[in-house]
Amino acid sequence: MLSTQDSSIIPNEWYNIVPDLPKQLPPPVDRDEKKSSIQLLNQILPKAILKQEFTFQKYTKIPEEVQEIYAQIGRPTPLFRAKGLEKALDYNGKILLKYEGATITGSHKINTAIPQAFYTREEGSTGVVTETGAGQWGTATTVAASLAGITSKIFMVKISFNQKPLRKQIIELYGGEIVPSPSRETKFGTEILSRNPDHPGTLGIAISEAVEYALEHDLKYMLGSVFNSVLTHQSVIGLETEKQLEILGEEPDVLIGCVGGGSNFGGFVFPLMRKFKETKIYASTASEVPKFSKGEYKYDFVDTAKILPSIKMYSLGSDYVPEKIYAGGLRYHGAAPSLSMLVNSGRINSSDMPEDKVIDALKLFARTQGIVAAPESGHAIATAIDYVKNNTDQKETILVNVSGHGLMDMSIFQR
Amino acid sequence: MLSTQDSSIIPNEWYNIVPDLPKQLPPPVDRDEKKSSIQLLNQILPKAILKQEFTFQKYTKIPEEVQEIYAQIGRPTPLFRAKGLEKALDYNGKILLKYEGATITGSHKINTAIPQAFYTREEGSTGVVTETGAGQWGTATTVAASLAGITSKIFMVKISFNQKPLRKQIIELYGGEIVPSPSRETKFGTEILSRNPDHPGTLGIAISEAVEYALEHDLKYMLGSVFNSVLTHQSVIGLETEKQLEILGEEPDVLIGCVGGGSNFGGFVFPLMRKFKETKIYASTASEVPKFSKGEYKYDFVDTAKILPSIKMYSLGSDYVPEKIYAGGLRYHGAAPSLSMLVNSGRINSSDMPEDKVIDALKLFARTQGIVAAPESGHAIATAIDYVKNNTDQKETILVNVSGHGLMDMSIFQR
Amino acid sequence: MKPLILYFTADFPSYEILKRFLEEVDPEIVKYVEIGIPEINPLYDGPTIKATHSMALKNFQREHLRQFAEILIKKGIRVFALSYYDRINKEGTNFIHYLKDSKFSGIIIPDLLTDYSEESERIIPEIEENFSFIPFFNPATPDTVIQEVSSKTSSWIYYGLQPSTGIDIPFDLNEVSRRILDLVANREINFGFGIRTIEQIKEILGLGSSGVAIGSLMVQYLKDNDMEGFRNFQNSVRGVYLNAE
Amino acid sequence: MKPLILYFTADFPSYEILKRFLEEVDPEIVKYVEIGIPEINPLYDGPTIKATHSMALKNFQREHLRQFAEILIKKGIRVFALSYYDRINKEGTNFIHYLKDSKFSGIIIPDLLTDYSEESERIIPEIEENFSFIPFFNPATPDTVIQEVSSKTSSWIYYGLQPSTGIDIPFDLNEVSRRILDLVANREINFGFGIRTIEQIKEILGLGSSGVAIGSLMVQYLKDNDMEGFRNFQNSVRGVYLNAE
Ligand SMILES: Cc1ncc(COP(=O)(O)O)c(C=O)c1O
Ligand SMILES: Cc1ncc(COP(=O)(O)O)c(C=O)c1O
Repeated sequence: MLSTQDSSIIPNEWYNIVPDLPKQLPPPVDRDEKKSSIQLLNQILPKAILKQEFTFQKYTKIPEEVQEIYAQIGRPTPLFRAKGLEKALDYNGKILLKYEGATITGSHKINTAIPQAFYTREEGSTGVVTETGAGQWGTATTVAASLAGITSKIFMVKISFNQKPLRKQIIELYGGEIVPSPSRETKFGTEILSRNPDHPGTLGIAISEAVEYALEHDLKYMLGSVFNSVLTHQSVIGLETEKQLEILGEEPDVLIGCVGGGSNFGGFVFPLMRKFKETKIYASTASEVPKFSKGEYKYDFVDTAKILPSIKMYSLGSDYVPEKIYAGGLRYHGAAPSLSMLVNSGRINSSDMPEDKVIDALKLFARTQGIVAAPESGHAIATAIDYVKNNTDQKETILVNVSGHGLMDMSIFQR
Repeated sequence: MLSTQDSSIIPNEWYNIVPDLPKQLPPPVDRDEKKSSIQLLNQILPKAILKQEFTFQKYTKIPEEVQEIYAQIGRPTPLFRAKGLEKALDYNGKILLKYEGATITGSHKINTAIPQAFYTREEGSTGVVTETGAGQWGTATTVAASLAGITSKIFMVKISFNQKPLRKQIIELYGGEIVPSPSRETKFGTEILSRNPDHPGTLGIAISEAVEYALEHDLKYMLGSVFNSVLTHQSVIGLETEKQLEILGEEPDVLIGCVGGGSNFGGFVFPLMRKFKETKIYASTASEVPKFSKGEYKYDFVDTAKILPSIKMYSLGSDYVPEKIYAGGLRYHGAAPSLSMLVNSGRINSSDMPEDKVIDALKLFARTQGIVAAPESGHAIATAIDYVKNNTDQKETILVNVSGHGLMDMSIFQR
Repeated sequence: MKPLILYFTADFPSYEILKRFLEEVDPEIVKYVEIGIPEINPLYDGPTIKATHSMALKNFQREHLRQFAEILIKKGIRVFALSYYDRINKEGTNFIHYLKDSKFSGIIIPDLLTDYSEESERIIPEIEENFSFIPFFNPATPDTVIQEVSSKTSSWIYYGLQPSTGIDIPFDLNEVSRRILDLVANREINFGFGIRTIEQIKEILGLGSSGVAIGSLMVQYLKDNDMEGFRNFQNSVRGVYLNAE
Repeated sequence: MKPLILYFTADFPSYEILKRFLEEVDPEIVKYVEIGIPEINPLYDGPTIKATHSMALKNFQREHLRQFAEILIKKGIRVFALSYYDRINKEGTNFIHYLKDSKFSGIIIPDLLTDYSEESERIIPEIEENFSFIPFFNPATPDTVIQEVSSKTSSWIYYGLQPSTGIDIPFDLNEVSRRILDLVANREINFGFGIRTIEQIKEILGLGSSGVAIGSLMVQYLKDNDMEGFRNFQNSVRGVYLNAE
């Protein structure tokens, strides 16, 4: 035993919803006839991840070392009752929180970074590469790589890199290498810089650089969200929650989470849908990125750079650029295919939350629960508060996933 | 039950070492014949705290609401085996970590803030006041006050206030009021500003302002460290650890913690000394503030402002100003009386750690354990690493208290 | 003997060459042949097969299908059409009738369950009325869909080992096959999509209850008009099949 | 009747006034009197008593001690000295002998266990040889120290309810007394330090096994030379004591 947290709560298998979906999941496809992006994945992803991505097992054994590292980084994360919030809302039902901010990197991202880094090392690669926007994913990648004993290289969108010096510090402290993108370390970046030396960078450019760098240096590329294998790894959230609900003797009537690419949401909700078939489910998105209410359910590119495959999902178009950036993790134009299908089928409801409501929710949450939640998670909290206000006489049990803490993002409260 | 963390590990009584000390603890005394600082405490502290401070019960029941809030803010904190660090050091023994950084405010400070705020409210006061240097204590105070449903006002040393805008943000987010000190909200501050409008502030001035403000507005003043009641509240750390060791089936040979005022150290070590009578114990301090190795064991003022009582302790003099500030929490000139007595008697060893070793230790720790520890806690880690290097062939079990995370203090790595 | 199934895209690389290849198909080991109807965007085919579609489109004439079928049926080999939903939808029941008249035994529609699952509820029974609908499942097909569609059909089942073919995605044959075999017992299930070596054929046969469908693996012979190579290939497969008995 | 103990600082407010107060002490209810030796820095006394020391220092003459004792002993009241360690240390055994000769029954040294614990190991047995050492414990005294020092002495024990006197620190009498009563059974233990009302005396007596020592509470009468007040005060205490029987 590594820890006295009740590690028996950490699952030993991940859950993949695909075989349990009501309809068949449309697979990732190539849309460029000249080069296959799926073939590309084949070159830059560990075989184990590819396998998980394309051949869907309902349950996949979590390697023992990964289970141990899960324990080391703070799993199981707590499930607790939000008495302070209940009281502030004068709610007679219950609000339960699953808190992914309790992991050492402060969000759920580490749940998938760990197995990806682990498989990379197991298959003999010496390091991983990825891109990062706000920095959460880059941090999780670096920590996972360091814990697996391999190197990590992070291409961070230059404008973010300059705005968030903390991220550079923490990634370097964790032993990672971080480069503002566009950079001169890839042909792609070099070319962009030769045209515009002051280019601020975009996530698309950073992805292109990361992929090129992985190919050139025989490293593996890490997937941060959207992909099914990522949602599968994130299922630890919901699987733990299921056991914890059993311990608490609770059954949720409502499930709420926030959606960027859909990984924390899917990881949380999908395992719970197996048992709690009648729950109401709400996917909370930013009003500025209304992918479900204004997006289209169609095949679209995963990334702005159109390097990765196309998948069938709700999308605002891979060129969509939301105005505001206060919740960086929710800016993504689409959402994971499985989640998109369930929203499309009506099983999962969506809820667009505007910035002011989210800020208010985060403040109330901080004062009543003592937790500074991540702006992304603030959406889930705001949706929960809205739900309570619209259903005051119900005595339901509302279960909310709080995907991360917001200690590194407090500048959003300055306005 | 509030949470599925095993809350049976949270103790229901605090432990006070005073009745178990080898010698009688010299009490706080007045040194000014004209005004009694003890009488002052009487006016600004909740009665329950005064009682704990002056009449020492070995065990004090933790009020049930405080136990509940402990669960809500992340107690029990994890105790886990540092396999990554062991491997990196090639150590055949075991390194166990108690991790106070897992509380929602990121350090042990919240453990005492909660009961102090609770007693304040129970005794009918509407709010608390305190000073803060680096900001950790101010944050803990505000969160505790908000959770207790009372107000909080924090006087923050002006130069720190200006350097650390995050602290202002987080304290306000948590519902506290924060003022740079010297301020115009007290007579004392106003007077200083009238002489020097650009005065950068000192902890002493901030204490004076906080005390004056408490007196003037009939609020309670919160004690951050050094005082025995604070060490008593912090005993939750060691009491939890004791139960966790039992669960793990481990017995420590060595105990290590860092010392600012001594509260995390005492809270961690003292309860464990009851059962593990033969352990070696190391109190880690900053080489820049060598209170045990260069200080004197004598009656000295608790605070630079000489407002609070004098206590018998190791002290570098209440006017001592250390050069560097990279570990703000360890700059205090003295150490809690009980701890000082045990260092003086030779039961507890001291270990001065220089900045470069601490930075190296923090880096190694981040890379092997995935945790960015607080600079203060870095001293304990550095002492542990030193111990391992000097005792490689021993197969001992080394138990280290990691008092906080360092996510808000990463600027120290910039140099 | 267990079923071996060969897949050819109609009129690839040309009407004549394909005809000659079909004449060469060995009825002693090949039980069924699938003929793919060329499409502009054969979404779920991998790059190898995709390339055959774009070449075949130029040559394709519907009438050829009947002729291809004739060649095979004469030898006692059953023939199945593989068509994307779009064409079925456009040509309507007409097309199914044409296939039936041409002695095709059934049809596979690879995108039906994925992209047209509502339509499938109507179409499958329609087809099944007087023809065979061959369910195309893959690891992404949900349990409930596998059970429901299986129960509405009676012919064999095509199980794709991965959602797209022709790409070197790693998978664990054992894992991938276990689910389908557990879900649909006592039914002929043939595995295809992503079989890349003769070795793998052996492995799949070893799993017990199923035959194998091969497509991409033969494209090079067709492209090169390498009849000799094709013959050798059939012989190697025969070897594996005999050993598997 | 349970012991009542009164504390006076020698020569406060003056030699004469104190003498008159001592003559007024009622032997029917007062069992012991403590006489404090004035000090420059009586560290563990609260501000009220501290103030008496600084006034008394000006008047103090060692010879007065003998005279104070005489007055009391005549009435059958035993007298104890209270002195800080510093004086004992400076004057050595001489001082103890002087006290003994003056018919003092014993001595209390409030800072001995706290600040001179090493020295206490030597001094306590020395004093106990031919005099009484009255242990002064308070809630901060460790269990082991209470047990050890108790076993080395035989007279009554002075238990301070808090580490300093004269300051309005809240405490839970029950809690505070329980420990000492449990640790030292069957011994006369008198409580003092911080008794601020007649009500509290009642409470303390209600705890069972102990008398009460009073100091700060009388300072005002001495200061004001208010003999009438002092008499009334003694009578109220007597009332409480009689009720407690
Ligand atoms: C804290 C937090 N929550 C949520 C998200 C959204 O991502 P996903 O929908 O994949 O969980 C992010 C992404 O950066 C995040 O950092
Ligand atoms: C993280 C952390 N550790 C340790 C300390 C030192 O204080 P103490 O010795 O009272 O535990 C501080 C004080 O600010 C702190 O913030």
